[in-house]
Amino acid sequence: MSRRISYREALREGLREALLNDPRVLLMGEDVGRYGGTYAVSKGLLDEFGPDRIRDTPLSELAFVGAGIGAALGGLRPVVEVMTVNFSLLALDPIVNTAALYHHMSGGQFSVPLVIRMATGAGRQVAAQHSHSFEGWYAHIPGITILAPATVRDARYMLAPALSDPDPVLIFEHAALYNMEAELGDEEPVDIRSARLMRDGSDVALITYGGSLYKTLAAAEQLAMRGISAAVLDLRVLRPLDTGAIVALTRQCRRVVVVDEGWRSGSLAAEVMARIVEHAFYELDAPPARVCSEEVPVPYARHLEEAVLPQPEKIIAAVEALLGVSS
Amino acid sequence: MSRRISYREALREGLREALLNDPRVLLMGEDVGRYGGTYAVSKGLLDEFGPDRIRDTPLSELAFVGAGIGAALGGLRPVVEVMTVNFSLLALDPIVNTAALYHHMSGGQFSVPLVIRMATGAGRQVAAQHSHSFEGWYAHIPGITILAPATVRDARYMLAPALSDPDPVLIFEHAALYNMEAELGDEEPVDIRSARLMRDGSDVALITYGGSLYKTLAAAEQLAMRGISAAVLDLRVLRPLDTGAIVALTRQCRRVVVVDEGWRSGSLAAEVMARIVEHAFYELDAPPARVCSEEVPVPYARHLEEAVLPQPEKIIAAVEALLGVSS
Amino acid sequence: MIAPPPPSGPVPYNRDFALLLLTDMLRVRRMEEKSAELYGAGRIRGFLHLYIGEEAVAVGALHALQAHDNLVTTYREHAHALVRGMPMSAIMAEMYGRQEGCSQGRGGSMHLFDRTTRLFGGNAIVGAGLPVAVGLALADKMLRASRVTACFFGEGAVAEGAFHESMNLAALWRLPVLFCCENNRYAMGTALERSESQTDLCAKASSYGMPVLRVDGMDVVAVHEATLQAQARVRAGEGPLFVEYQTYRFRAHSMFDAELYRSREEVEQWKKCGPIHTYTARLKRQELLDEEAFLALDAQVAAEVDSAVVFAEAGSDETFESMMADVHTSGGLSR
Amino acid sequence: MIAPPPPSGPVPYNRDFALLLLTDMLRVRRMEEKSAELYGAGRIRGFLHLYIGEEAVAVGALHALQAHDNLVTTYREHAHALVRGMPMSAIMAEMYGRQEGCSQGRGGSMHLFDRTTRLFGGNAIVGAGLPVAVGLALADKMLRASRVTACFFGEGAVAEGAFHESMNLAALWRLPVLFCCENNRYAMGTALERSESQTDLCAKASSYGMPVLRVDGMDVVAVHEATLQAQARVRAGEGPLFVEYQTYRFRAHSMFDAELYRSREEVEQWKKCGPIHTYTARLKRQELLDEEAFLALDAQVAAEVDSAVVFAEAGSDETFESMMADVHTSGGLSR
Ligand SMILES: Cc1ncc(C[n+]2csc(CCOP(=O)(O)OP(=O)(O)O)c2C)c(N)n1
Ligand SMILES: Cc1ncc(C[n+]2csc(CCOP(=O)(O)OP(=O)(O)O)c2C)c(N)n1
Ligand SMILES: [Mg+2]
Ligand SMILES: [Mg+2]
Repeated sequence: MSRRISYREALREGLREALLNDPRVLLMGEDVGRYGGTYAVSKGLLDEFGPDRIRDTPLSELAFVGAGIGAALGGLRPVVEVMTVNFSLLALDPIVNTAALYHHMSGGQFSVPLVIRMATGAGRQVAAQHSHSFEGWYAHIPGITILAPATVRDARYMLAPALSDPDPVLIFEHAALYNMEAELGDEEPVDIRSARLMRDGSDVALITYGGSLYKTLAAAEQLAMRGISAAVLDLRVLRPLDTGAIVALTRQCRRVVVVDEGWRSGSLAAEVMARIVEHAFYELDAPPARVCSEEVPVPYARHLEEAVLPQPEKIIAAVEALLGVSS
Repeated sequence: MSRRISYREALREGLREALLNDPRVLLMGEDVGRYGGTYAVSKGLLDEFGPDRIRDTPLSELAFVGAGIGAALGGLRPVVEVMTVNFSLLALDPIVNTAALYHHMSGGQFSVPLVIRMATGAGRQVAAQHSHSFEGWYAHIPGITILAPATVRDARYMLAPALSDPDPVLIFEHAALYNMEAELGDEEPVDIRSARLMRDGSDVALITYGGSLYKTLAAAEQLAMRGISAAVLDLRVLRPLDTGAIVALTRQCRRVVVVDEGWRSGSLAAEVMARIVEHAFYELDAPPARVCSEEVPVPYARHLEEAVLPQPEKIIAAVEALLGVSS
Repeated sequence: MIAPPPPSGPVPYNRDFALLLLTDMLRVRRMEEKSAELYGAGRIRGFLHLYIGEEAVAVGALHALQAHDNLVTTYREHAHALVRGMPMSAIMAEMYGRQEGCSQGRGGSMHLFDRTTRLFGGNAIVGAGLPVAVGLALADKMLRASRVTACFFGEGAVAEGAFHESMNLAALWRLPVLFCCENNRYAMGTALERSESQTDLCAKASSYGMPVLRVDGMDVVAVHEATLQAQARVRAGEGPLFVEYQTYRFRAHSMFDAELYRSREEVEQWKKCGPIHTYTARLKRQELLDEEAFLALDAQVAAEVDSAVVFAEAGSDETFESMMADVHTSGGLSR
Repeated sequence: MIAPPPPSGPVPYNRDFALLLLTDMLRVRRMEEKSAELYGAGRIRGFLHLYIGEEAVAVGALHALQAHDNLVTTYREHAHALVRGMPMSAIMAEMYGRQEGCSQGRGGSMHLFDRTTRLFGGNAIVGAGLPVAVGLALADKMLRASRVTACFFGEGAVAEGAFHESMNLAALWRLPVLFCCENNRYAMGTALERSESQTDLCAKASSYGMPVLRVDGMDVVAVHEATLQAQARVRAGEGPLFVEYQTYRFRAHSMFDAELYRSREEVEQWKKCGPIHTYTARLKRQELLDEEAFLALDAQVAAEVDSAVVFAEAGSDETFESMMADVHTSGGLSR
């Protein structure tokens, strides 16, 4: 039975289902309990599952992420919420130097079935220290899986496969999407290994993920009105990247624009472009292009924040430049 | 007067010069003083400059890097040594969320003239937690300059311009280079804005930096014996990247291999490839290629460590694949 | 934790200074009440953390410092900036995102910076100001400046590794840092007893071998006296000192907070010792103030708030080019 | 800090257990002496951190634990692995980088792991084991396992934020963690008094509201007794406990250390209370051992070391493919 729910509710339902299905699952992080979750994702869960399983932590990002690793090693299935990606820098050591390396470095003896969720992205005028988009940066690290749910469906169903993964999985929820609503059909399990084609097209491939998906779809819509057929691929999984889907769509459209909220230099977009030229160089009709965030701390002022982030107009301009048409 | 000195001695001379020339300069970090520096770079400096200016710190990476920021704001010119890049993850928050943002976020009121040095890289069998190469990863962050001295000359002379920079500069010293010796001429000030052509050539451009430079030069040497003329560009400055030099050499050789000790996905090599296709797509005779580290925690065993890092043979193989020749 | 009895002791100041403290508390209060209103109207956006209820801390403490001292604070810093001497108009314009704002509109409510008054931000990462304060004090010590660095942070920050490392460094090197802990009992929705195994923060701080002071943060006189004493010791070279100001925020953590974690009664209880009305009553009792004078003062403050809003409304937008050229001090783009 | 008087108290154990302690200390000592030799010969590479001088700590403490307890330790962990029950051959093969090593040769000296004995590494980032230990204990508490998690770390780690956050979390949640601080007075070349404003580590630990114990780490009996008592309290549900073992390393920090930071005399002074010879003397005094028995024991240990070396020498190399396929548990490449 189809119903309309928000991205936030979808996440909550996913959590609730996990908590109901597996007594080893617990949610821990700053203000997940009594406060109801910074983005109200966990609202109500404390009442239902109690303070042991909906566990408020002190402001100790390094220790509670590290404790998540230990808890996973010890037989639990922790979901650790780091309030936002901005604060996750404090927990980078346990993520990169412990969680990601553990299985391999122990000669395969141990696994760390840990899920870490965090909000990411800009667009709400919360300024430089609260507007980072580091999910693409995290995708550099072997040993972890990086998910970027952009749809209500992925918000609802990505947690289950993440929890079934014997190794660490990081889930990045774009903060601008929590209020977004969408129609959700009956249970539709999703995988965490493939990208998803959100719109087919033939003239240009638009490859994106996370909060930029809707800007990209809006651009595709406007391009269609100008007679340009743009396909839109939602990467969904930033590590491992679905190279097959990227290359196939490149072959189909022969022109590509990658849209990525990360800063341009060293962006995930660069990696996508590198894979495109590695695998489909001779099938390109034009160099792959990218629309990223400007390389500047994200400013508070609204007009400036809008100007530094990817926007439909910039995507359209990039496509037009690629096709050699002008608006 | 030319003389032969090691990379380590060159670094020490640079530090000593800075300490002598400017009373505001101090060196602080773990074991820089009494121990003589983990890599013996600061050996002898404590006796000459005393414990205030050669300042041993507790194991508190976050706080002493953050204190470096404050000291810079307060009028000193601190050189903070983070023993290795591996431990710098504990100090990522002050680097990324404070140092890099400070000037911009304060509306241009404050600057942070801070230099952070650290050892980086693998190749000494110190296993997964001690073998990271994150300098390319750091190059994603606006507001900081990233240097990777690969030559004795750069080791000797990069510190002065770094200290003159009003904003944060990170210097990555490759741990495998400390013992390397080279002839050093009279004072040759270096800039920290441009790449340097280490070897000219016409058939293929090899673009690299840091510890991979010598492997790349060795590969170029062997390629020359097979009649292939390879140019070698040492990037030196990872942020801002010298796009001009990259593009010019690409135009000259029409084929490029990027060599980078970072893990392949999301490597700096990907960014270099992206810039190449953005600026010189139509001048390429073949897709740009890369030789990076395998995407795996760096293993201890010698044969495996060698197998996961870039090596001359892999570079040669990549060039041959690009040129369609076989060895 | 129940609220303390309302502060009621004598006010040991001359009329001018006594009223200065009241005026500054009122300025903070009225500015923030207006900010909340403007937030509702969509003129101010992003995060807005109000200091309402805690005014005695910033006002009493900052008036104990000297003009050349350093100040490092958090995202809940409107009061610190204002009392330190930043024009209200520059704060308001900043919250409007105008280039006439103290940080050119790039920072907003959480990132007030002021070179003139040595206000080093406005830091939105909990605990991140502490190491910076340690470094500022290190510079002063090495450069032989007789400056104190006052570093404000909430009790929630005490759980962070940054607190621990910074306290140790400051104590180990005997640096002139005044650690000012604003203990308002909650970090967002997390009560102190749910975040610290040891809720006696002074006991915690003592474990670094540092002198400590605990003071009623609802009493501007107590705050001022304690801070005067504290800064004198730090300035005299005794090394760092930790002050716990026990206070309470009357409003939500930020504009997004549903306040599920505390009861209305608890808030009401604390409001009884609200720093402004209790201090006003004391001044009246001592005949340093009458109702008429109070109203005149309040009107004067209201006028200041109004003109700050007018200033902010009339402000201009920074251009994209100007902003992009300022990532590095030397100008030029960063990439 | 001067060395304590050499331990000389009575050994309150039966002959078997008394000799077991001696044997294990000897096994650690001889294995490490051989390792240093093999390092010189280039058979072992990378970092090698010897435990020589500190044997009483691991031996006394680990024999106080139960087989199903968890163990988390550092890069200086050969002793912990061996005493915990890992075959010497698996340790030696690991240091050789052989796939017969406990971690398949991927980790080397700093990364000994053993699922069977619940040894969760071998962590080379100072302080990084502490939060992991907290998490293991959280799992045990929630899953109602009556397990203790023993977490070893050096006194240098106390300065790290990770220590602070972990101590607080463990105490706040009353988790069954035994924090085992090996205070050997130096973190590389940094003496405790140059890294902590408060050098009384027990006082520091107390500030988290946690019980503490300080023990002479050169005395295997004292270590064992204290740890027995400590683990019983933790197991009984009293929450975490902090033990400071005061000890000393006789060798350099690692094979790269020129030891500029301490005097030869200081080292010699400490060697007088060396855990093995003082314990041997006590055993002889109590007639639990004579010189002949000691020599026989030592020969037996030497034979074990020799056969571990033979095993390691005869070991094989993991293939590149096998290694690459094991980044994720489920196999497949990571990219
Ligand atoms: C490192 C970090 N973690 C989490 C947050 C989100 N956050 C912002 S304010 C806050 C509560 C801080 O409480 P406290 O230190 O007591 O200061 P108060 O807000 O009460 O003044 C939290 C959790 C943050 N900004 N930084
Ligand atoms: C976070 C971090 N910083 C620095 C290092 C380098 N390092 C390795 S061991 C060590 C000293 C640690 O001393 P202590 O904790 O006392 O343990 P000990 O070596 O004395 O057993 C240092 C600084 C590291 N491995 N990790
Ligand atoms: Mg608080
Ligand atoms: Mg030590």
